[in-house]
Amino acid sequence: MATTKLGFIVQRPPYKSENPKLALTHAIATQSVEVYLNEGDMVTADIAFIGDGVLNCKKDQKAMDYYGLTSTDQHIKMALLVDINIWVCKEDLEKFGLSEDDLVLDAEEFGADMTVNVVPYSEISKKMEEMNHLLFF
Amino acid sequence: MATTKLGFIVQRPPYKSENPKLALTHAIATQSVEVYLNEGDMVTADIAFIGDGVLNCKKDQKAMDYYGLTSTDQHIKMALLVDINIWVCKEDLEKFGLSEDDLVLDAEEFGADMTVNVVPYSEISKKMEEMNHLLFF
Amino acid sequence: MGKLTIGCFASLVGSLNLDFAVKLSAAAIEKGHTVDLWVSGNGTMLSIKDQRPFKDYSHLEKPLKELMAKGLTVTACEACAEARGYNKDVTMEGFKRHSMDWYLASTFDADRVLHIGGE
Amino acid sequence: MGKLTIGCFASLVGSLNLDFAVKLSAAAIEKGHTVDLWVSGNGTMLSIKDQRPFKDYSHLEKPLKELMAKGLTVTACEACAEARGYNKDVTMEGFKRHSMDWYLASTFDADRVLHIGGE
Amino acid sequence: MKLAVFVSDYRMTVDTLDRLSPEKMGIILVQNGVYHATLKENGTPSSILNKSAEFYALKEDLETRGLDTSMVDSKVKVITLGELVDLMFNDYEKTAWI
Amino acid sequence: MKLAVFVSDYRMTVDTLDRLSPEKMGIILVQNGVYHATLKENGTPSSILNKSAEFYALKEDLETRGLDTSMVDSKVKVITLGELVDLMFNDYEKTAWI
Repeated sequence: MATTKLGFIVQRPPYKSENPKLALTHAIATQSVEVYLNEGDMVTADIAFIGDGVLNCKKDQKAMDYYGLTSTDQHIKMALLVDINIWVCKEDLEKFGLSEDDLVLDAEEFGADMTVNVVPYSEISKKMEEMNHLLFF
Repeated sequence: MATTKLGFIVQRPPYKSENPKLALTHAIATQSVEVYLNEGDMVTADIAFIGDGVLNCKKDQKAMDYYGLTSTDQHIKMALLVDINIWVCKEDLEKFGLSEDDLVLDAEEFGADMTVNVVPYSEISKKMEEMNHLLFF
Repeated sequence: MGKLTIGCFASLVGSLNLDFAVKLSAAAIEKGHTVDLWVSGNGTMLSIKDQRPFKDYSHLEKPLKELMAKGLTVTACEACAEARGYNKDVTMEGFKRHSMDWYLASTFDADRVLHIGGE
Repeated sequence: MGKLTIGCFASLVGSLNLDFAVKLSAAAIEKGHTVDLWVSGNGTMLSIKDQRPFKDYSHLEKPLKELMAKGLTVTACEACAEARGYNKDVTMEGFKRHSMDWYLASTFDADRVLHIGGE
Repeated sequence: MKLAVFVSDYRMTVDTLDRLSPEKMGIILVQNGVYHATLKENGTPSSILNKSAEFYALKEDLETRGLDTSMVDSKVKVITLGELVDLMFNDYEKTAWI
Repeated sequence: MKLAVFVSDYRMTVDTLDRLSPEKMGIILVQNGVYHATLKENGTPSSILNKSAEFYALKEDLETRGLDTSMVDSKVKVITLGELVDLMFNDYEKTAWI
């Protein structure tokens, strides 16, 4: 009975590289990881958005309307729905003049309990220490 | 009887994106462009290396030894062999502390008459004005 | 009305460069212009048939076919495709494959050339 | 001896990220370690068979097959591959295809994980 | 030379834009380039907007990223793809995608 | 945390490296990251070399780019892929490819 904790750090903006999307899709895949593991063993993935990565969390993205693509804010809602921990760096948001009001914060409409957490970088840094492995996107 | 002049500007270093390689391979393809054109019509491609793009011109690259890939300096020699004009920005070389001695300058061993020309940016800028179309790599 | 030649080197999924190239082609055709679209490097990924349409990934097969029906000429660099294992068998119907000289020749009488060479 | 899990998202040609991943796998196997290699996104391009070996493009089919014979496990993200039209038919023999959970599961007992997620 | 420069990134790895000095320049912000039209870092707008040029940003690329046209700097004109085609053919002669 | 940070670009679009502060850090210069070990701009070495870290550069990536080991900054140790594997397993616990 063991848990391997993965920390996903998203440092790039959306729609330029596939990185932020792949961070979300891979994190969501923790839902089905048990099929490969022994009873009681687990792999978890928490996601932190830092630097330009915080731009992924902007609400009201219209990628579906214009490009036929699930927008990244909708993807974040799906991650909340499967209970992924999501942190957004407070200092980076403030640097861009953005506030919590500008972000996707919850997925209440889908019945998700989890919310996006805006936290100081020091807290993200502490989480990174606690993880078994780090994956930078 | 007309000539369309293309200016290729390589602004990125080698081996990170395919851009510099594709600039060279596309320029070399001017050799066979006549098959699509009327008698006497022509398309030419001149190449300028600016910014980090000048790093493509470093001599003694060993990409073949380590990656099984034609190295970019060898590729530049092939371009000289088919009489492509090649300019390298003098100010950018100097910024990096590089001199002509550090560069691939000719392809004498293959019998090429053309040489790589190190010129001030102002000259590259003037050439850009003369071109019908610009393609940035 | 003029002729626009677009070259694009980016992969199908990721940067949206190919999406942009296809949408700009559509807008130009809509305005009555002629458009040649050249894909080279990772851009040759656009030429593969039977891309499975997922909502998480760009899928351009459908809009591309519609544009080809409206007169868009689209050509992939043959060597770039073959180097990636994209053989003739997996190429979309109507998608041409030529050497790089095709792109250069297309610029000969183009009024405008947009070369999307970014990363 | 330990286990190394490598994930790589880059395309076959361009950044040399996949070349690096394959070469690092070789060096680790040489040292007696176990290596799992996961390719996702454009990295799934590595899984296509019959890549034509040109000297102007990375071609990793041969070194990869040698490493697979020495015990390398290499797996492509199935959805990422399908979205690009890389179907089972064009997949190299011995190259596995799974959902993304395979990668996560591989990290469970990995001593080291190197996730090559750059552009 | 009348040059239409396409900027598709927010963080650029090339400094080409700083060197270009055509007689007339239009800077077309597309894809992640549209962040230059809207984001301020520590209160300062993107330095790109200090260039001597006409500025355009693609409406659909702004909205794709959740950026409202009300956030766009007053120097920048928001355009559609159709308007972009007209600009390319009528107002500029050459293009540069950097 | 003992962290091995892989730097594979010369121009970086992320500032993550400036924020990382593990107890022990190794910076592994691979691919175009090796330019940090050799290039000076206007006489100044790369600012990456001012970080508090151990520095390594991959020999084959230097030579691929025509960079002689004699050009490498004295702070940087030139290593092979085999030595890199040993470093990853013996000297560091986690990795970051930024």
